[in-house]
Order: sequence, then C-alpha cells, then structure tokens
Amino acid sequence: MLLLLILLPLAAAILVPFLGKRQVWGVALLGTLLPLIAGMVIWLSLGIDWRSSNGDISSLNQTIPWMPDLGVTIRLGLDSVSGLLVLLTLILGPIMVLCSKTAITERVRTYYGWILVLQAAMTGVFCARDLIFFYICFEFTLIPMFVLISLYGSTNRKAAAIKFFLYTFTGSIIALAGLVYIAWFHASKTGTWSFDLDVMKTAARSMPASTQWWLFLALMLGFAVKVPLFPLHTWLPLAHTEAPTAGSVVLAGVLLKLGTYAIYALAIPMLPAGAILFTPLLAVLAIIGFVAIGLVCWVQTDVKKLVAYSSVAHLGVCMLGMFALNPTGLQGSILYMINHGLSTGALFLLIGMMYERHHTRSMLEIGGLAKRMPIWATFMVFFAMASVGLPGLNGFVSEFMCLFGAWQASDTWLGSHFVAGTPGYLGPWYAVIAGVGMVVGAMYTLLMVGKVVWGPLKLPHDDHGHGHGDSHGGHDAAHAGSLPADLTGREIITLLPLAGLCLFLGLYPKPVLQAIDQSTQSTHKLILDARQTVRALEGGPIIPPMPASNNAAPADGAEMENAR
Amino acid sequence: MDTLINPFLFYGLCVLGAVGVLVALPRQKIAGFAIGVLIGAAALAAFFVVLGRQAVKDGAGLPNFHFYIFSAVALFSALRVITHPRPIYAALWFILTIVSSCGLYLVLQAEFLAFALVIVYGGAILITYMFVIMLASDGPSEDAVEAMTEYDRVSREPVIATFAGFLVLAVLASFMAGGASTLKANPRMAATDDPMAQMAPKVEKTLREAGLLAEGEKLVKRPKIEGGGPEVKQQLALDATLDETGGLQILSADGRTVRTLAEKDWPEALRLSDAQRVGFELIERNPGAIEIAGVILLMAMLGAVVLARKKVELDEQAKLEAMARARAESELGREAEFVQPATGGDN
Amino acid sequence: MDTTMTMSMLPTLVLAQGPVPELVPGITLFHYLAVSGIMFVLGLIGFLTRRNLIVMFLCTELMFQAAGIALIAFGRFHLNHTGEAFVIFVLTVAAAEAALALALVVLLFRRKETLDGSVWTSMKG
Amino acid sequence: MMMDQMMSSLSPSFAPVWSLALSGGGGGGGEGGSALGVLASLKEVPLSAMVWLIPGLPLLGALLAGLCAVLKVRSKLPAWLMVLCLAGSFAVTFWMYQQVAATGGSTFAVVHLFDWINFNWAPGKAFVANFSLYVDPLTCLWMLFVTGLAACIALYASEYMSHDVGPGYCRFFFAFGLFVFSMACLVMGDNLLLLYLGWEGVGLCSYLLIGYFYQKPSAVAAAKKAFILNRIGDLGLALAIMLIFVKFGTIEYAKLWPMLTQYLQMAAAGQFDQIPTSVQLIAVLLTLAAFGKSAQLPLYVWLPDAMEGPTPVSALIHAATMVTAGVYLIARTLPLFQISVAPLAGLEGTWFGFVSQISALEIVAYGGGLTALLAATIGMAQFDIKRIMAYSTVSQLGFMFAGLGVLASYGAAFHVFTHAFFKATLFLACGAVMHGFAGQLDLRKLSGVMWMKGWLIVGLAMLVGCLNLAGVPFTAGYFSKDVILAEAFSVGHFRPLAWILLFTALLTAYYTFRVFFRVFVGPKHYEPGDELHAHDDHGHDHGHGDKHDHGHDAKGHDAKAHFHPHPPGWAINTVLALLAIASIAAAFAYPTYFVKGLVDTSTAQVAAGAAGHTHVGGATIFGYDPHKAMYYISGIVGAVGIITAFFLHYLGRRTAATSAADNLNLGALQRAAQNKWYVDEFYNFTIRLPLKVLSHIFHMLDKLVVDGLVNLAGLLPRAGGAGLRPSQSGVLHGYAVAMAAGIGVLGLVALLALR
Repeated sequence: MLLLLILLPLAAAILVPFLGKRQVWGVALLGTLLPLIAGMVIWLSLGIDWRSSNGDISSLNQTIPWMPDLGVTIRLGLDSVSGLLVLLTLILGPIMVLCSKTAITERVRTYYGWILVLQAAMTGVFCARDLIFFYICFEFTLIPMFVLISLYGSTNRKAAAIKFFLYTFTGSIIALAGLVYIAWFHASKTGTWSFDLDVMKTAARSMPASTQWWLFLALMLGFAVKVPLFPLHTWLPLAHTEAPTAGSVVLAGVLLKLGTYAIYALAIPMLPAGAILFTPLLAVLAIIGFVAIGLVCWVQTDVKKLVAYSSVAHLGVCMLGMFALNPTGLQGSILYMINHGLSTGALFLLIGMMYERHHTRSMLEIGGLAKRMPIWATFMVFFAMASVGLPGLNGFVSEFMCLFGAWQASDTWLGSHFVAGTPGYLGPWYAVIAGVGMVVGAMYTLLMVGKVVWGPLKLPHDDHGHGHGDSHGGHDAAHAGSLPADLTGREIITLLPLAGLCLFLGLYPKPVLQAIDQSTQSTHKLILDARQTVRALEGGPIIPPMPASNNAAPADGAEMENAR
Repeated sequence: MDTLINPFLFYGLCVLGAVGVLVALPRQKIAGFAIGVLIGAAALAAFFVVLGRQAVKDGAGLPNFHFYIFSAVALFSALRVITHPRPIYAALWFILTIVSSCGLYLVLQAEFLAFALVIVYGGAILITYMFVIMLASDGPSEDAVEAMTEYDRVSREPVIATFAGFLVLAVLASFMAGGASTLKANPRMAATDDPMAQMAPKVEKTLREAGLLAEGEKLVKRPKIEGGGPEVKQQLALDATLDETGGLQILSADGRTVRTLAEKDWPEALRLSDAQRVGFELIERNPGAIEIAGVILLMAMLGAVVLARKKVELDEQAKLEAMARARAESELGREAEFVQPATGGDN
Repeated sequence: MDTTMTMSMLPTLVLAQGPVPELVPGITLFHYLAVSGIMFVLGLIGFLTRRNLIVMFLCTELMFQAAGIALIAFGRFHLNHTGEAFVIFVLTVAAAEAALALALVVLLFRRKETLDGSVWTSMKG
Repeated sequence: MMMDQMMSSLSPSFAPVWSLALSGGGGGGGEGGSALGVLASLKEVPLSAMVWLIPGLPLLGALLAGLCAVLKVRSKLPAWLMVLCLAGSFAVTFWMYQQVAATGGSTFAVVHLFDWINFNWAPGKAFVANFSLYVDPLTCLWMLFVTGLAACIALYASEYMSHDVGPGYCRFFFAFGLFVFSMACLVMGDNLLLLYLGWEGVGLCSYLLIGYFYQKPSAVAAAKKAFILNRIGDLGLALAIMLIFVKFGTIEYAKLWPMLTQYLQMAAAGQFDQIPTSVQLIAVLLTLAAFGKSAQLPLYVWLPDAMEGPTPVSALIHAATMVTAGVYLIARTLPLFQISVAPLAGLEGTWFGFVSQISALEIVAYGGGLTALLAATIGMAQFDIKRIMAYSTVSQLGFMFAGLGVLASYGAAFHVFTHAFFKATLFLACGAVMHGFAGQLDLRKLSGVMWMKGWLIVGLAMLVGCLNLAGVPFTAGYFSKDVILAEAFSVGHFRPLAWILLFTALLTAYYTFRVFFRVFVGPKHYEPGDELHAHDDHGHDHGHGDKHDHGHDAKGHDAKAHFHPHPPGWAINTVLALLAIASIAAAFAYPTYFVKGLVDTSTAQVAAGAAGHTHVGGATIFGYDPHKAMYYISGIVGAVGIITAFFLHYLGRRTAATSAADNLNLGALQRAAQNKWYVDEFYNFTIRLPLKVLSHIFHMLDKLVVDGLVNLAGLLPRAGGAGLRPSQSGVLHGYAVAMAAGIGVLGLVALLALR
C-alpha cells in the first residue's frame, strides 16, 4: 500500500513527457491528488489507533528484498509521526501543482516531471524503514530541487542551486558515513549485515557513550544542514529567494522537515547518549538561530528572504523543543514541523501570487496591497498571525509546547516542591530567551505585513494595472494571460485547505497530539535509560531519571522512583 | 670487509666530477670545455688510483691496466658525447664509447657480446643516427660553417641537471657499495644448470675419446627434474653431476668410489666458448624472450614505416595542390615561371 | 687506509668481496659498477642539458650502454651468462627505440624545422 | 453612614441583586474571620451550558460580518447583526449574574465545551487547558459591563462608521465581534491558557482596529506598536503560566486555588521565609503581563498612539474593556500576589539589591501610582482632546492598580466598573465632535459646541462624564476613587503613594474641565478638521482611498468657507444619553455594595493579613478615620481642580485659540509635558535603535562570516588548482629534471631509511 504512494507520482512523472503541453498540468494534478486520497484512506479507513506499541502500524509494513546478499531490502512502514509528515507531504503535493499553473509557462513538462519525482522521493523518505532506501530517497530529493531552482528560479538562480546542492550533499554524506559505521558495528558484532533501522537502533544504543558522541556529531552535521540549524543555514535564504513559488513552498513545507524528522527518527533513538551530551550546544545554537536570525529578518527588504530567514528562526524553536528531550518538547517539535509546513508554505504561496502579479519582491518597491487585493490581504494577515504564533491558530500550540518543553527540561525542577518538572539539560533561562524570540518574531512579521499589506498603495514603477507587466526578471513571469488584480478561484482553492488546517490544528490539536504521544513517550524512555550511561561517563551522581509520578499536592520531599 | 674507499673521499670525488662536467658542458659565453675535462679527468684518475691501490693492497699483484684504460677512454668519450656542441661529433664520440666499453667486456671475457655490440650498436644504430642527423639538421650553409644552431650551443639549466645527475650517482654508488655486500652470492651454477651437466652422453663420449675415462667408469647421473614421480625419472636424459668445485664426478667401475675430474684437465673439446655459453643461455633459459625480442623489432620496423609513410602522403597532397596552382596560372596565359615544388616537407 | 672517522650517517662503502671471486685480478665488481654508474649519470646529464632532440636520444643510448656494462659485470662476476643474454634484449630494445625515435625526430623536424626540444610545449596544463 | 442608610432604603425592588450584596456585604464584613476568606469555602455549583452563548454570540456576529464582506454587502446589515448579537450576549450575561447571585457568593461554576490542549507529558500526568468557562461573581461583574458597553458602542459605531459602508464596515464589525469574543474568553476562561488566548486575541483585534484606516501610515505604525508592546506583556504571562504549571502541576483555577491554601496559611501566619521565592516570582511575571496590557508605566506608550483608530474602538477597547484586562488578571490571581512578599529576594547580592525587599503588591501599587501621576501631567498639556482622554485612561488605570496594590481589590473593581461607563461617555462625546466637525480634535479650534443646535445632548453627556472623571462628590467616579484613596491612606507604609494619588486626583479634575470649558462652553467658534470633503455630501460614498492624503489645499480652502457642522444622528445621541444615565446610576452601586458583594465573594477577596498588610486601623489623616475623612478631602480636591480650570479656561478665555493658561509661562516644563516627557524618543533611542544596529550587525555577520566560511570552502580547491597549474608547463626538460631529481631524492630517502 505504501509503495503505491511512492509509485503513483513516479508513474505520472514518467507519463508527463509524452503529453501535450495542456494535459501535462492535469496529469500532474492527478499524480499528486491520487496519493493524497490514498493517504487519507490509509489514515482514516484503517481506523488506526496510533496508540499501539510506539505508534507503529505493522499492517502497513512492506519488505521487498533488493540486494539480498548485501542485506539490503526495501522496508516500508509508518509510525504515527512519519504518518503525519507523509500526510503533510501529500497535502502540499496538489497545492504545488495548483499554484504553478500560470507561474510556469515554458518547459512545462520537465517542471511537472521533476515536481512529481520530488513528491515521490519525499514520501519515500518518510515511509522508509531501511537505511539504504531512506538514504536514497533522502538524497534523491536534492536533484529535483536543484533542477527546479536552477531552471525556474529568478535572477542568480544558478549560484543558489549549486550552493544548495553541494551544501546539503556534503552534509548528508557525513551522515551516511555515521550510519554505515553503525551498520558495520552491528555486522561486526552479529556477523550479518542488516540495514533495518530498528535493528540498527538497538545496535547503536549498545555503543559506549564516547563513540555515540562521535556518531551523533556526524549524524547531526548531516541533518543539521537540512534543518537548517544556525551556523549551517546560509544556503536557505539564497535557495528560497531564487526558487520558483512551488519550489519554495515544498522546500519550506517538507524538505526542511526531512532534517528534523531524520533527527527525531534516526539520530535520537539511535544515539540517545550522544543526544544528551549535545543538548546544551544544540539548544544554544537553536536559540541563536531563533533570536539572532529573527533580528536579521527584521532588516530584510526582500519579502521572500524575510520569510526564508523566518523559517530558519521557526525551526530554531522546533529544534529547541526537540532537544528538550522530554515528551512536551518532542510533541511540540513534531507538531511544529507540521504547523510550520502549513503556515510558511502558505506565506510562500501568497508571496508567489504577489510576485506573479507585480514581479517584485522588494518591500521598498511595493506596499499597501490591501487596497488592490483584499482577499489576498486577508489570507496574508491570517497566515502571518499563524506563523507569529497567535493563540487559536496552529503556530501557538506548537511554539508554546516547545518553549514549555525547554522550560520543563531541567533538573532544578526535580526539587521537593515542584510537581511537573522533567529531568533534562535546558531550563527556564532557555525558555525566557526563546520568549524574547517570540517578540522578535512579532516584530518582523508585523513589519512585513505592515509594509506589504497595510499602508498607502505603492506599486513598482513600471507595473501598469493588472499585473501582466512585461516579463522582466525571471523568465517565468506570467505573460501568458493577465491575472486579475485579486486572487482567482484556483488560488483561493490552494489557500483554503491550508487555512482550514491551521485553524483546526490551532483549536483542536488533540487527535494529533494523542497520535504522537506514544511515540514521544517511548523516545523519552530511551533518553532516560541513556542518562545512566551518560551520568556514568561524566562520573556525576546518578540522578534518578523520573520525579515521583504521583500527582498529589506538592508534599515536601516526595520520594523519587523510576517511573518506567 | 674493510671499507673500499673512504666515504668522504668518494663523495668529494663525485662533487669534483660534477663540477668538471658542469664546466665542460657547452655554454653561451666561455667554452670552458677543456678545463672541465681536466677536472673530470683528475677526479676519475684519483678514483681509479684509489681503487688500484686497494687492489694492490689486497695482494692481487699489479693492477690490470686494461680495465683502467678502457674505462678512462669510455668515460672521456661519454663526456664528449654530451659536451660536444655538434651532434655529428657527439655521435662519433659515442661510437668510441661503444668500442671502449666493448674493451671492458673483453676484460671480463665476454667476447661474444663485445663484438656483437660493436657490430650492432656501432654499425647499425649509430649509422641510423648519423643518417638522421644528416637528414634533419640544416647542415652548415656555406657562409656560416660554424653557425651551429642555437639550441646546440647552449645547454639547458646545467647546474640543476649536473647536481641531479651526481646526486643519482652518489646514491647509486652508495647502494652498490653499501648494498652489494648484503647481496647473497648466487650459489655456484647449480650443477644441473651447467651446460656440461646437460650433455651427459656427449661428455662421456669425449672423455673416453680423450682417454680420461677408465674402462667401466661412468658419470654419476641424476634425473633432470627433481621430485618427479618414479615413472618420470626413466625416460628423461640423465644429467652428469658436477660437484661444488665445478669438476665432473666419475663413478668407478665397481660403483663404489667416486672421483672428480677437475675442470683444469678437461679436454679441449669440453671447453665451451663464451658465445656457446651465451647461446646456450639464451636458448635453454629464456627462449620466449627471444621470440618477444623478434616481435619488438618487427613492431619497431612497422612503426618506423608508418611514421615515415604518413609524410609521403602529406607530400602527395601538397604536390597536387601545387600542380593545380600551376595549371591555373598557366591557363591565365601568363608566362608561368615553373616553380619547382618545395623539396622535402612543406609545413 | 687509515680508519678514518666514518660518519654514522654516511653509508659505509664496503666492497662486495665475499664469495664472488675476482675474474680479473685487482678488478672487483665495484669497479665496473662505478664505471657504469658514471657513464649512466653522464648520459642522464646529457639528456637533461642538451636541447637537441637527437643528442638527447644519443644520451639515452649512452644510458642503455651504461646499463649494459653493469649487467654484464654482474653476470660475469656471478659466472653465469644471464647478464649477457639480458644485454642482448637491451640491445633489441635500444635498436627499436632508436628506429622509432629517429623517425619521430624526422617528423618533428619536418613540422617545426628545428630540433630544439623546448619548442614543443603545447602539452601544457 | 448617613448615605449608606439612604441609598439602601431606596430600591428594595432589585431583590436578587440586593440579596447577593447583603450577603456579600455580610460576607465581606466578616473578612477578618478565617485567614483564607473565600478560598476556603469555595464550592462548585452546576451552571447550564447556555453560558457559552456569551462568547458564542459575538463570535457569531463576527462571522456574519465576515460573511457580509465576502458577499460584498454594502448596507449597514453587519452593524445591526452585531448590535443584536451583543445585546443577546448582555442578556445572557445578566441571566448568568442572576444564577450566580442566587447561589449566594463564594461559589464557582465550570462549564466545559471541548478539550483544547491536553497532552500527557508523563505517564498519568497531563497538561490540561480546555475550552471551558469559569463563572464566579468576579466574572459576572466584568462581563456585565463588557457586554453592556460593547452593545451600546456597536450601536454608536453603526452610525459613526457610516461613511465607510461596504468592505471597510464589515471588516470593522468582524474585528469588533472577534474582540468581544476574545475579551469573553479572557474573562471567562477557566484556565490561564484560555486567558492567554483571549489576551492575545484582544491584542490582535486592537491591532486590526487601530490599523483600520490602513491607508494612513501613522495608523499602521500605531497598530504595530500596540501589538508588539502587548506581545512583550504576553511574554510575561507565558512565563508565568509555565512557572505556575511547573510549580502546581495545573493551570486551571478550580484546581489551582486548593493548592494555594497551604501558602496562604503560611502568609497569614507570617512565615514568609517558608514560601519558595519561585512561587513568589509568579506574581511579578503576572504584573509584567498586566502592565503590558493595561498600558502601565514601562509599556504605556502604545495607548495614546492607539487613538489613530476610529473613536468607537478607542471608547470600547482603549477605555473600557481591553485595558481593564490587566486589572482583571491581578484581581483573579490575587491570592498569588498576597503570598508574594519578597519575590526578587534572589537579587539580594547584586546591584539591584534594593529591589529584593519590595513585595509584588508594592510593585503594583507604586507602578500604578507613578503612571497615574505621569499620565496626568502629560494629559494636562495636550491639545488633542482624544489624546487627553487617552492619557486620562492611563492615569485612571494607574489608580486602579494602586487600588489593587493597597489590597483594595473591591475599590479597584468598583473604579473599573464606574470608569468604564464615564470614560466611554467621554470618548463617544469626543467622537461625536470629531464626526460632526470633519475630524477636528484640536481644543484650540473649537469652542461653545454645547450651545450649537443639536449638540446639547453631546454637551450634557460630556458634562456628566467630566463630573465623574473629576470626582465631584456624589458622582460614581467620586465614590470609586474615594475608596481607593481611603484604603491607600489607611495602610501605613503606602502613605507617600496616597499623597501622589491625591495630587493626581487634583490634576485629573483640572485637565478634565480644561477640555470641557475650552470646547463645550464659551463663545461659539469652529474650524473644520482635515477630513473635509466627504463629510458634507455624505450621501454618496466615493472611494475613500484618496480621501486621506492631505494634499488638496487649494480645493480644501474654499470648501472650509461654506462648511457647516452636522449634528450627530439619533443613534449617537441615544447611546450618549444611555451611557450618561448609566454613569450616574453607577453611583448607586456604592451604597448598595453591588460591586463589593461581587468582588468579595470571589477569589479576589482580600484575606486578612495577606502580604504583611496589617490592616492598620489606626492610620489617620489629620486625626480622622481615613474612610470618613476621604469623603470631604477628595471632594475639596475635586472642587479646587475645577475652579482653577474655570478661571483659567472659561473666564480667562478671550478667543477659542488662546486662554489665560497660555501666559502661565511654565516654559520648559510646559513644552516637555506637551512632548510626552520625550518617553517615546527615549524608548526609540535606548531600545529600538540599538536593536536595529544589532540586527544589521547580525545580518552582516551572517552574510560575511557564516556565509564567508562556506564560500571559502568553495574557494580553496580553486585556489589550490591555480597554484599547481604552472607545474604542468609542457617543457620536456622541466619534466626530465624533475624526474631525475625525484630519483635522486627517493634514493637518498631509501638509503637513509634502509640503513
């Protein structure tokens, strides 16, 4: 069943080159819609109670032997977290196709071909339970993205595409080295080569903490580039500003999540001791990313670059939540991945629509679009508020949980009169500084909305009337038919589902939280066990991992026992 | 083993030799050839003197002058080959080197090769060199007989070259001297390898004719191939056995006592000349190599032909064009001054 | 020979006496190797310094010759004839090389009307 | 004493209302009894789910307005729908109040709608924050005046915004409805997270409504400023919520109060050192949140700029409801404040050592007091009547916080109640003037408006408002301010604060009547404001896009000549009359203990001995009991203020533009006050500028250093390649020499190594 999800877009991709220019868009839409429907079927009809063991659904597992002698088999399977991310990918698929109908007028076949390949590769990553298949798909997402940016981007797209490709590629090579070492370690111990992720997880966990430290560094280097974590993020603004609309939607929506998912599903369960040892450093980097890059957003003049930098900042919070290493933080960061995909993806759609009409992204040249495009303005304000984390919309739930996770995760709360602390390495100060980041977030988002949406109407000098200005700048400008000033029906259809989801997840996140609850609890157990090895390594006192589980009034001196 | 030559002295000589060669090399300004030769010769002489005294000290009697003369001549002519500005003379000097090195071979009683080299090298290869030199060099035109091409007169980065060369020499020498002692001496020609041992029946017959074998005595024989199975032993010719001193082992009639016939008193017929030994060596030990050598020569011939032929073809084309041009001019009715197509290659 | 201070660093130059007998009184293997070494080095220097292509090839022939001497010296001092057999093969190679090289030289001469080696620098990086 | 009997005997008819009041009074009276006061005897009572209509109806109104926008409705339909919904909501609120009053105090009801956030962060433990309502007397009080005022102002806005009918109109009422919904969530939320949702929701709506005239860059900037400053306050609230959860394991009020009993007993017994400082810190964080939202000292700068929004918005949001959210937060979580004696003890050794002894309530009190003083001084010097009203709001809020600080939670709540009414009246009156005189707000260009035809009701409403604000005896404002002042004087160590408050009351009286005498009385004179053109022919609506740029002087000049102000319509007049009567009626709440009953039967009740407040009975002013003396002192102070204003601005006024006050050459002080003591410039210079520079530095750092390193990684191979290229020079000899030298060196190395 899962293989179907991957093969459908591939089949469409193969079919596309042989079609006439007009049918291509239709087939592409079909190629992305069918997997979405299939995905829905999987999610709903199986009535999956995601609360089984750690959220795994054995009924969906598929194993296809590929290179038996090397122990390489394609294993597909979903757990609750990857299931959600697959759904996110499937939702963004049709949206990508829908939004690039008028944006892309030349070389249409290659464009949709590569989009479908990208879609398949991304689904592949989330369904993979086998290292080799995971890595192939993980790498395979680069090629279509490279093509999309370099062929369909705007001004200096070549440099951006090359930097994007090389940067991410070198990163993932290092990660592959780490992963293969684990596979080799397993093979050397048990004699058989097996790339099954679960087998590798158990093998990796048995490693001493010092090796786990090295391996975790290798894995993090690879995945942190994709996330992007603070010092390794410089490819993102470049790639985003140069990518076509659909490209940057999927780049922000799903590609960044590959990094965070890989960390959650691979790095942390495999090397919990490594994760614990690296938590302080990574948390600090995440916070720098959140606050410092937030400030950098504040001085941008290019709207798309601003939103790109903002997604670096947002993912800083996501990583902060994840490296709180307690259930709250983990659930917050997973929910954040989904929310960020929806709200920032929508923001990029909106900017794309504005670019299609006015061919400029610089906030200095354009402003006060509320007058000309009221519907666009309403959506813009709605999604800006979602991304700034207004309660009632999805941004808030995940951002608050991440900050709260970071706040909760510190041993100081294990004192006698605290009830709801979890052992960890972050603490209140992390949350406070991250809170300042929330204020900075409001500053740059409102700056953008203030300049682009509100204020007196200001159009680029040569833009006369309804947005079909002559095609200067990127050759993908829509000089085909003139787009009406405000949003067309098609564009509203692309935005409505995202808006609906944002509101739904903001008001009723319960089903999603319960789905991922089991998976985060099991990860948290891994972390607690690993604390012993790490403590032993540092020679520190063995702090009992879990505070008293009783929820009674804060009796002083509540005794601690391992609540596992 | 005492040191043959004091290392400092040896390296000093090397440097001296290098300086000599350096000065001797053709140079833009002062042609210090003579001085260079002198220095080089002095270094060589000192070297040979030391070697000579060494030999005398070992009580080997008067040092064998032949070697020293031949090597001095060879080295001097080699020096001249590389220092002489005109290629023709360089080739001629090279012939002298060949002849003198054949002299060295004679000292070592390798006469077959000495003459082979003179004939093949001196005769054939150097003649082709001469031929090419004549063909390829512009040849001194009347006015500037002495006008040697610039690239002959000036040598190139002599200092570095000489330094590199003599560094290699010093290293080689050290290897030879230092390392040679660790060479395991090749054990005397294994009895079975000696050509004499392999012609057992012929040897027995000549010894009997020479009356050295008493009645009933036989050569001690041994199967040619060690370790072969019993059935292999019978049908193979049996080898005569040589003891470690090189003498033949003869079995007495009663088969009990074995006496050895020293090499000295072998009959004349048994003595193999050097050419025979070399021939034997070639045929018996590495026949395949000879075949391959033949093939190499064939390939060389082919290569030369191909290279040469292409030239002709080029000329063909050039000739055609020339004729076409000529005809065009003649049709124009102008009195065509018939231009002899450029002899030899065009460019 | 006074036992001069032998630098520990410098290799001691000990003649290979040992079991190899002297064919010719007073002349040891080292003599021959020294001569061939010097001739080889002269050939090398010639090759490096001279710019005339033909003379360069001549110097290679010189180096072949030097190698031949060494081969024969070793062969004879070991009282077997492998050295000489090998020289013959060296000879064939030298002949082949000479033939081809000279054909090439002629061609090159035809092309650039000069025998200077340094003219040909098109094969640069 | 005499007044109490008189009032209580007047209206026995409101049986249910009085029953609560009496019992409340009784309950209140017995505050000295158990240390926990209400908290100990809280019991849950069932309440029907009908209560959900209160937030539900405004949301419905908002969605309908949104629908009208989508359907491009060009009539006043959204306004009527909104008024209907809000009236309905007010009715349900009143019904709810009946239910709560019937239960006789110190009860609460939790009405659950659906699970919003509840994830279990540990086996068996969950972070629960559901969409459910917490109804107790404090909630009723707040919701009564919120929904009531909202309904009136919606009616007022229907006419006031008439020139914007169409998409603008719908957008206004969508935000208006969303605002009342958020306010309802804030006040009625059963957990702090829902309060946070309401908190940010009202922030968003004030952003949308301040920025309503989005064509004006100043409005957009003001909106952005308001949202960001609110966001800073929200940060405090978020941290407080996290601290509370980590400490108590829950953020739902129902579960929170029992957990506090232990600490309240400690506080009552005076063992303050046993209460962990982390618990005491919560109060400080909540104060930061309250000051952010209710525009107190550090974060008040956004409120005066918020006047960019349309007047109904200023009236509802920036006078009556939103700004009181801060007061509600502190009132709701008063127990947390009562146990916080030395929250900043942690700073003992550092340079901030002096802070370590201040209790949370003192922070609140002195914060409020100083804000009141500062705002009053600025208010005196402004010329724009809406700005003056804005500063007076900030000042009155300062009073309320001071009231809370001195543990007169009843006084503060009562002042909130009365202030909501009379400040709304004042704002709406100013709005009517602005509406009628084409946006004219400068008090130097208007005079004698009250005597113009059709403007009498507006004038009278203004008079009632001013009387209340100035604290003229027997007005509602007078009673509420009096309670706070009395309490301030009666608590020993708040004496300096009391004197500040008294002086501020004087200034308040002065600037209130300065406005009244300059604008509403005196010789008739008017000059039209700048929003000229569309007004006089308000029949048809032509694109208001270009209306706002002020470039058309030439055309404007002749239009000014034949401009005649148009008096407000029936809607504005009815609303003004209604509110004026309400302001007067509010006075009756004092003797009937209506508000006191509500407040003292909720958790906002002041437990005896809280936070070291030994109720010093003995403190007196000039030997008299403060409560009784206050009646006279505040009356005198009010009168003095009015008389000075009368002399300076009524008798001393020659023309509309000049008055006797001008020749009071206070010089620098005058100019500084006019420029708002340069607080905005100070903030800009100390916070915004360095932040801008910092972000530019980060940007450069990010581009050069981090990106530089990456590009460097790209550069190295190319440079290396270029470096090695010359080695392949193509010269044969070069190669040969290299080879020879190579052999030599290798040999040497082998030689040395092998030996």
